[in-house]
Amino acid sequence: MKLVYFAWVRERIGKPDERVDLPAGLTTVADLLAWMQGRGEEYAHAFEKASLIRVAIDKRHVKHDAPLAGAREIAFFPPMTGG
Amino acid sequence: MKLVYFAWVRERIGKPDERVDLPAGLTTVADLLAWMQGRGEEYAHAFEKASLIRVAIDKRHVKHDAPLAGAREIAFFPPMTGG
Amino acid sequence: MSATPTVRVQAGDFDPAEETRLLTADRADIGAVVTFAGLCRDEGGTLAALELEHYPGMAEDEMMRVAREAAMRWPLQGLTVIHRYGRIAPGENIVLVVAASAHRKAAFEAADFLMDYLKTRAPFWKKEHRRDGAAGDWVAAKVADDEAAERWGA
Amino acid sequence: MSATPTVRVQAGDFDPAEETRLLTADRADIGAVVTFAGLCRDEGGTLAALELEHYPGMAEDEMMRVAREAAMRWPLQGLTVIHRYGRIAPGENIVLVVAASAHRKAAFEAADFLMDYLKTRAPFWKKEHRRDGAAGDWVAAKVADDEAAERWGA
Repeated sequence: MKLVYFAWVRERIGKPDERVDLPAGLTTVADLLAWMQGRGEEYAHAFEKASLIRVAIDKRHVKHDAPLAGAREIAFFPPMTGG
Repeated sequence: MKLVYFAWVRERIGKPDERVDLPAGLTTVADLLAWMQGRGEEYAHAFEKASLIRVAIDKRHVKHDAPLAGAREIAFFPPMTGG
Repeated sequence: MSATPTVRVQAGDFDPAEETRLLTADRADIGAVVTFAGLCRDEGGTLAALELEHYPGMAEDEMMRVAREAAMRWPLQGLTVIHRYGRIAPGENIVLVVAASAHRKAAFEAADFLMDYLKTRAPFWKKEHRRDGAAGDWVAAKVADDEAAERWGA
Repeated sequence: MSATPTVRVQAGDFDPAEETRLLTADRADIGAVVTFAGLCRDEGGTLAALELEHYPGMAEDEMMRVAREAAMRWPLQGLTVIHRYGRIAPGENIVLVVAASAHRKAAFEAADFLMDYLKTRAPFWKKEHRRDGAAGDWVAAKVADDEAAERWGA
């Protein structure tokens, strides 16, 4: 699975993207966010307020209860500030 | 008193402006509109629906109950369609 | 305190880009510029031109009154309002509003407000010249325009 | 049926006048053009520049989704949306919306709607670079922006 990070999520994790083998048993975005928090200090920092993190699957916004099935690229980022 | 006309009010009366001595006893714009209706066929036509006619005194919009006292130039015109 | 508005009534065309440049040049405190340009439509090919009649003096005064009202209601760094008169062909500009503000909503609302009020308060009248040569008519005012102006509760 | 929107994400500047000309040239069925330009403010002289990060691919897709939604809701003859990324200095352009319609209200509302939705849905993030050299911060999203988007009830 390709994971992509933007803005302060990227800065806290220290890389813009990575390839990761997700463990079996992760069903929803919320499951994935909880798993990410446990991947080390930098991830714990990036995902400390998981409810704030926005997620896109294959470049479309999804909610935290969305299923992960079929995803190829999952992006994590703060609320957007464009415009 | 200088009277000024615009758009179809001007076309119906047949002139853009005129100087008129107003008779004594006209107190409000409504009084003036009623008097204008009686000044001949073209005026009767221009002012046949007096409630539609907008009035400006000295280049400021006024309502039909506004007093005439002190006016130097009174304009009559249809609802505006600029913009 | 908002900037003093610029108001012009003119026969000739205007250039929205130049009017915008005049408001924004050499400053960095503007976050949003909304421009509204009103153009003459050909009404499905039936219209040869619009003839815009206006009340000289009162047109400028009324536009300035409305512009000052907008500048009091919203924090604006710049506000320009231009209205043309005379014969205007389809595709040509009729009216321009440029509103500049630190904030997006102020610029949008001020421009929207100005157009609503210009329609109902600025002394201009449009006559249609038809392409088929038949006698054109004066454009009728729309009740919707009065209602649109009323929503600002002035 | 509205026109197909034009959407661009680019590092370089844009020209609102040229984008407007592209929408309005050689046609006479447009009655109203509303443009919104969002500019970088210097925040009282404290800001050296904004750094705009974006999610390539998704930024374009999301802007096109929002633009198509606007084109479905309002009768538009043309709609252009451009968003820059990279380093942007105070006074420079960030974002442009041009909405052209036969009718004034459609052009205003479509442009306003687009900006509300771009702010909450387009994947861009602003980081401030301060003039005093201190570490700049990521701009925080405003609750007001979410509320502004929600008023369109999508």
